[in-house]
Amino acid sequence: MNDAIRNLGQRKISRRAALAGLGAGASFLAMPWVARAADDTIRIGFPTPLTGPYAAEAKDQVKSAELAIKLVNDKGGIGGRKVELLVRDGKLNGGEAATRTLELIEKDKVHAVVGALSSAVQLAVNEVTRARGVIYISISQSDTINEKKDSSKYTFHEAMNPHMTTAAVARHAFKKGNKVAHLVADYAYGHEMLRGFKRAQAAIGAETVGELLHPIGAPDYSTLMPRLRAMKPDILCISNFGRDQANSIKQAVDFGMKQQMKIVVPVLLHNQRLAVGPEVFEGVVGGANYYWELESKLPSAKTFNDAFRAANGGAIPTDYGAYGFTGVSSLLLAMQAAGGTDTEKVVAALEGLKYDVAKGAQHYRKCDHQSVQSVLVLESKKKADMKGANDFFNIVENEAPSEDVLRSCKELGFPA
Amino acid sequence: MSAPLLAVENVGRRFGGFVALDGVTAQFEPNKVTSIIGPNGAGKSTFFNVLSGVLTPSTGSIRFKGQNLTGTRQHKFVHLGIARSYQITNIFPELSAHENVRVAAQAARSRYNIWRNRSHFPELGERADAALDSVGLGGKHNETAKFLAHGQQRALEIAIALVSDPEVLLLDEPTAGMGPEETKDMVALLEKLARDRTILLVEHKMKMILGLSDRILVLHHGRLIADGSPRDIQADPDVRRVYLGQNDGYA
Amino acid sequence: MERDMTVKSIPLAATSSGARKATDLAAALTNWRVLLSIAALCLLPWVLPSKALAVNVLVYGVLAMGYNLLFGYTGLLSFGHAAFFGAGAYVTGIAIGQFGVPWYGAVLLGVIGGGLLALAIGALSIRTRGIYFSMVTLALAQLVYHVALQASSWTGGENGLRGFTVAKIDIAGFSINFLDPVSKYYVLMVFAALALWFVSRILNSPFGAAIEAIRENETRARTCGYDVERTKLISFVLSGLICALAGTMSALHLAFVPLDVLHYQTSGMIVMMTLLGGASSFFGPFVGALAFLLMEDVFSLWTSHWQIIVGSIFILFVLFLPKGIWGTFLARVVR
Amino acid sequence: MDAELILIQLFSGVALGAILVITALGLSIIFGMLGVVNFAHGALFMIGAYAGLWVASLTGSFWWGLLVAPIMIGVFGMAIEWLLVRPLYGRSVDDPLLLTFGLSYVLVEAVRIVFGNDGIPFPTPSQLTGVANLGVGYFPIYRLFVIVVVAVVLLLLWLALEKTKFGLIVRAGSRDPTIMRVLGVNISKVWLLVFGVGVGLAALGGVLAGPMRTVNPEMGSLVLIEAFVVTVIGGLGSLLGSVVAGLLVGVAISMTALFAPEMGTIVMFALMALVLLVRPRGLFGKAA
Repeated sequence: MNDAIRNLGQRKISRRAALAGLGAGASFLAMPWVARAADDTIRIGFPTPLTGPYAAEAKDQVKSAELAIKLVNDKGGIGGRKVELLVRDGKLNGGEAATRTLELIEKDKVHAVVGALSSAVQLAVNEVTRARGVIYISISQSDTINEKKDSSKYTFHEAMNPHMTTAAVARHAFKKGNKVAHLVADYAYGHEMLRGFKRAQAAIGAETVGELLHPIGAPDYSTLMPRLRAMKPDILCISNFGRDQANSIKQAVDFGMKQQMKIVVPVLLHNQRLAVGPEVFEGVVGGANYYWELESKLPSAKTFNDAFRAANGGAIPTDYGAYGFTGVSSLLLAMQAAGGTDTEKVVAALEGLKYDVAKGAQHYRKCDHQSVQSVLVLESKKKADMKGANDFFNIVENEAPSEDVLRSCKELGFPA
Repeated sequence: MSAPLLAVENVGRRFGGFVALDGVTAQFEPNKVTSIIGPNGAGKSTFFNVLSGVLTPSTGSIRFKGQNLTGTRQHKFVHLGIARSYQITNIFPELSAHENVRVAAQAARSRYNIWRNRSHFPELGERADAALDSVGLGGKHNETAKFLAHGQQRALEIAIALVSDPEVLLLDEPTAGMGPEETKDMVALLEKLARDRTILLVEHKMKMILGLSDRILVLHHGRLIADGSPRDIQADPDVRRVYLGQNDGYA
Repeated sequence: MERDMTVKSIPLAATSSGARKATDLAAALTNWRVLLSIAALCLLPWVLPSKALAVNVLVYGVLAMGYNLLFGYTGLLSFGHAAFFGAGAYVTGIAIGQFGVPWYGAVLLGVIGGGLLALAIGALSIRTRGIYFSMVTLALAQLVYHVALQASSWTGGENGLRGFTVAKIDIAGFSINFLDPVSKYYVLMVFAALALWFVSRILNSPFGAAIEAIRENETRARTCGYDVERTKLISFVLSGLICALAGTMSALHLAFVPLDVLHYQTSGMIVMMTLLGGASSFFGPFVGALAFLLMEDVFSLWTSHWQIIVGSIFILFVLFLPKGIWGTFLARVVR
Repeated sequence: MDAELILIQLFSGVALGAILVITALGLSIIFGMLGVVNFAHGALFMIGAYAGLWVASLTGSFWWGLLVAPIMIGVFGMAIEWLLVRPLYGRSVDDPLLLTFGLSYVLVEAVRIVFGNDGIPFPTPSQLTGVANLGVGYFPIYRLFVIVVVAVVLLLLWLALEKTKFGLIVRAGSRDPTIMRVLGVNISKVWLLVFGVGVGLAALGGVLAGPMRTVNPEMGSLVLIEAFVVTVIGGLGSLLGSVVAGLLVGVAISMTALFAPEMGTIVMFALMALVLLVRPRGLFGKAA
């Protein structure tokens, strides 16, 4: 099974390899029918969207999650028990991911679930795990999962949330008196980012000159550009994700906006920068959970990068890839502290855990189980300044972890 | 002359700039066979389509038993008592012969009923059987329609039209594509039907028309150019000119 | 008059060799189709790799069966049936989560909601013919998708609808643990059985004969006195009701309604399942749902490019096996 | 809201409309002639963009990509017609639709296998970068170029249909294919060519869209829906309809952007529903 998943991890599968896979298919065909033998292996379910537009991110997540498992197994596992990662394709669809999670719990009897990339899939997985009292560590960026309504004793959020990201980016990019225009994807995640930016603006004293919502998944932003330009902002904040980010930044640049204003995004995505190229992204500022260059300052990042390079032929871990590592590592550390897989004990251990596995000190806040962590602010490099194929960004800020940048427990609906 | 069962008054139909039917006026009495003839493109099919509700006339009106049918939706015609067959075989190919006719019979009632079984209405099945028998398909009830011979399919189509027990039967070239044997059977069937029904017939086989018809209408370029008994029509100079000029040849 | 000359001679005798007579086995399969189907579905959770997959086969089987009523039996290729599936799921979820309606009430509301949506979309699209109908249903269903995306205070928008987990079901003094996969399967199985019975009921009825007639020959059906538009609309709504039931089952099963249920790719998946199993066969849709979900499960375990395999298989079916798995089985083996 | 903004907005709408027209045209031509709804239209649009990028990177020139890729993919389209669609003529009209639906899955996944899941940068050709001042506002030069290309393609298409023997055959054939057979025209060759042209137009749309949008395997999925909406509004099979409807939808979206830009996608479907209510066969559709 793990071999199969490692195959998935390779970027490209040649047709010949796929055909060879077909030949070996008989054994795989039989796989799902084989009842899992009752052994003492610790099983961690890992739903992630291997199919669809975020497959590259998902594969990075799988690689670094497997690395976390390997490092623990190399040291003898947890209390002598081997750990196994069960990767399932959630296909970027909440229904699929929920089904796969049900299978992981009901059939594979996993001890915990880590994963998800999109906000919707994370919430779908959470709906399944919390009803069944299974630990779930989400690695999808979202504010929603922090709120009382969607929280549970068993739900932890290892990824950053838009609130903390936008706060860090705004503190770096906004000055008092700046005029800010917002282009926002019209869905929960977009609105969460907008809310974060506007709060930070209020504290800094930057003024909003206008906000335009766009339909999610829109391929064309040309009809919005004249209005954005007419607002005459100093800063254009583009709060959307993935392909939308790539398309909207590209078209803003085409319309000559970058000459007039600075472009700021909540999260600067490694794979979108790759897809659109350095010319378009040049000078764009945004947040990130992880950037490999951190290794020059941080020993834990160096250790993580080196291990990742060793396991993946010299490749570097990306932003979303790192979530796979930090998310799974935090769970494994807690299991180690709890001396096994007893859910209540592991939950208690997670709540008390302090860890630094890749990006500095982290811990889970008590009320909403949000991982308090550092936030990087990056600026995309000019092509001429790039020192290597992966040298995309300058780290312009590394905001230290602090509960103060989070929404208060009271605001989220938890008793103070 | 008895009261007309069906009357068309100044009926016309145009398609864009093309006038397919131009001010036709005629009355049809009960239990008579009337044939409509004319060269290809004379407007016979359009006339039939207007009479059976497939097309709404652009001008004029249709009255059936005193009721104005102009603008009435097509599916209602059969419930009122006007049924038709088509020139190109028009049946339900995957259904059995029996089901072809039964489903037609059922249209008169229980069209939207989902709470009963089809078999709950045995009289529909009996009527279908009777209609099949009357067109000479007695032994073919369970045959799938598409596997029937051509002549049998034509007969089946008439059974489908017949099962609604219509007062007026519009038959569009019932012998189209038939060999002489099949045609003979069909003529016999039509003679039987003509006893108690009003039949309008479009045909090309002139001998058959002359033998069957009580009356003949001749259409040319969408106009009614002659209307009379077979004898009158054969003598009509206009009709002769239309046909002889084209050398279509009477059978 | 030239016509008589151009026609080739046609053999008088019927080609009775081609005629197909129902064998006893085929007749038995038809007469007992509801009970046989239920029996087959009862065994499902014990032969499939997981219970969750078995529940999905139930859900998508009912969905494809509802769709088949329109596609297979009425002959209308709708590409917008995700709308009714989604409507059933959303209404059920909203009724439970936001209004505290008990589960049985929510199921009823979900089915009614899907039916009303089918009435609206059907009334608009039935007016169009042929290929046009497919495209119009597709576009109207996409409209529903975007409306659901915008109405996020009701639907949860892109995040999906959640917060309506049904943990136990109380019937006549019994309390069933709905989180237990086996109990859940057999509770949902009751809905599937109802749907099976209902569809069989429709197919046996005079109305079932009417829609078959329309599929076979719309012009002839109209000439026979059928109000074709109205019959199609009723069929569209009945089909929508069953698809909405599948939606409510899905909502109860996953305790989550993803926005994707409304996307046109869900509609496409329904079409694929129906065609794979065999359109216009009674049990075909379940076979199709099973085949599709198994393929997806198995292929996606060993390549993330499973869609190229599923797509190719679908193309081969369209080209060479248009009757689908079950339809071909019935035609070749049983006959 | 000043007049200047409304004017530039109107212009943006027309420009967007031009893109919608080019994406819908291929779909409309194939349907008008063959009665086939090509569900793989969006996938072929996407493949066109990749092919354009590939040719451009081989030759180092965008212009070769713009010229060669549509022809290349057009020939590929002919292969699809010959191998997959042709066996389905004479069967249900639904079958080619279902087949091309399956094909769209295969094509998208094939591109993912060959080029990866990530997008690929498609730089704007250097001659066409920058913005032009239109007096009422600024507009990218490349987008102005796209409008010109669309206009030229429409003109060529019109000339080909109205002034050539082939065009005559196509127009007559779309009305009544049996007449063509009676006249001894080899209709299957005509269909092959028309399918190729339709697919080539989809690919051309993809190449043109490449420098405006990111090139990725999913870029065709929304395009397919947009093309459907435009052809349904315009009337299936009517080229004039596609042009008018494309511009109409473009302007509707840009006008919506003045007060509720988030409704940009919904307005497209709402417009379609409205047209269907008033005229079920579309603005320029032929009567059934």
